[in-house]
Amino acid sequence: MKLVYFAWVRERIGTGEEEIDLPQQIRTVSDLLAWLKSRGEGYEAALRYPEVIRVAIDHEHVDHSEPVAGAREIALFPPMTGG
Amino acid sequence: MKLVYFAWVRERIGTGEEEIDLPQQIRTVSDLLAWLKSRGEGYEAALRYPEVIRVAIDHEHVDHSEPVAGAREIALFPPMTGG
Amino acid sequence: MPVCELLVRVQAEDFDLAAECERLTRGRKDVGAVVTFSGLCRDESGTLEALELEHYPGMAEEEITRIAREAVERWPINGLSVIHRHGRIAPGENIVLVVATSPHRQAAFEAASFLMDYLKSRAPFWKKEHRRDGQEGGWVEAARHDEEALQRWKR
Amino acid sequence: MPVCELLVRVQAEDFDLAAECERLTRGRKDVGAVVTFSGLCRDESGTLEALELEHYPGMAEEEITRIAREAVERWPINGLSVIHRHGRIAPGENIVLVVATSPHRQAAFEAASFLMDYLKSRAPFWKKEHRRDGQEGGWVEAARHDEEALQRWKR
Repeated sequence: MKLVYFAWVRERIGTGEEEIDLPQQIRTVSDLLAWLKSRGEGYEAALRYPEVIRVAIDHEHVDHSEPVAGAREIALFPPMTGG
Repeated sequence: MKLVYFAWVRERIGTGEEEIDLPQQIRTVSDLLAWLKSRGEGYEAALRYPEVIRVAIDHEHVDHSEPVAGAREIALFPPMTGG
Repeated sequence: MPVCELLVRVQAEDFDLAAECERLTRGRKDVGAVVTFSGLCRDESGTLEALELEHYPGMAEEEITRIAREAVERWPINGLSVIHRHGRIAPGENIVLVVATSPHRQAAFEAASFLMDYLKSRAPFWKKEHRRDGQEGGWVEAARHDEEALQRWKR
Repeated sequence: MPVCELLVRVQAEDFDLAAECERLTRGRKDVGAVVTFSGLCRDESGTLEALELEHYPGMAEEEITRIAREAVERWPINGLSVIHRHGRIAPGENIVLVVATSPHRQAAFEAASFLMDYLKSRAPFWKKEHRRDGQEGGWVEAARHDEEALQRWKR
């Protein structure tokens, strides 16, 4: 599965995108955030407060309760500041 | 005193402006409208429904209860359709 | 609040939207939002040759200035320009322009919207229709909803 | 309702306000109101070298298109154009443009205002500050009032 990161999430994790094989027990966005956080210092710094992280699956905003099964691309980013 | 007229008020009265000496008993805009209406066919046609006539004294919108004493220029016109 | 640029013009000539925006933003770093409103002459039925806009010279400028000053008092705006045309205006042509600039978008939107609502019902302009078939066109009647639109700005 | 012209662009280059208005009005007689919003990079403190706008390619265009389509459903508009820049943008430069055209002024104002409120909080863009003194600038934080601004559009 492709993960993409933006803004300070990208900076703290240290990469803009990566391919990851998710463990089977990860069902929702919340599960994914908790699991990623344990993958190292950068992830820990980026995802310390998972509740502020916004998530899009295949280019659409989703809640943290959204299942991740079938997703091609999951994006993690801070609250947006467009306009 | 100078009276000025616009739009269909002007068309019906048949002139855009005139100088008029007001009779002393005319105190308010309402008095003025009632008196003018009696001055001939054009005035009667223009002021048949005095309640729809808008009035400005010296370039400021006023109510029909406004006194006319001291006015330099009184304007009568239909509801505005600017913008 | 810093001084607000205020421009009011009543003219027969057309206006230049880009030039008026440029006037209020050039060389400044405190403008975050520019809202413009352009009002155009419509003719969906295809019967209109032109609108003739009559105005009350002197009062038109003064009344628009009064409305603009009220907007400047009510919203934190950097600049406000209002240009209202008079005379003969064909379908598709410009009638009126409002440009409001502010650090913040909401103030710019509200000031421009307020200006337009008041211009519609308070600025001394009247529109007469000239028809393409040569028949006598009438004076455009004031719309009740334009008068009602003012209610939301009452304080 | 007639077909609504819809244009969404995400680009590094600047845009031309007058050209975008012209695109939505040229040759038409059914547009009575053109509302534009231009968002500019501000720097009231004099400390900002530039903003760096990061975006999510693909999703940015799709999300703006979703918001624009919702506006087209909710208001009787003739046309809607949204252009959002990315990359490095200096104080005084343009960031975003919305143009909404309609027969009626209120629809054009509301559609443009709705678009901006949603762009602020839903379009995947992020702003980083580059400071003039060379110190590390931070990511601009989302404002609570921008999130709250969405409440008034909830149905």
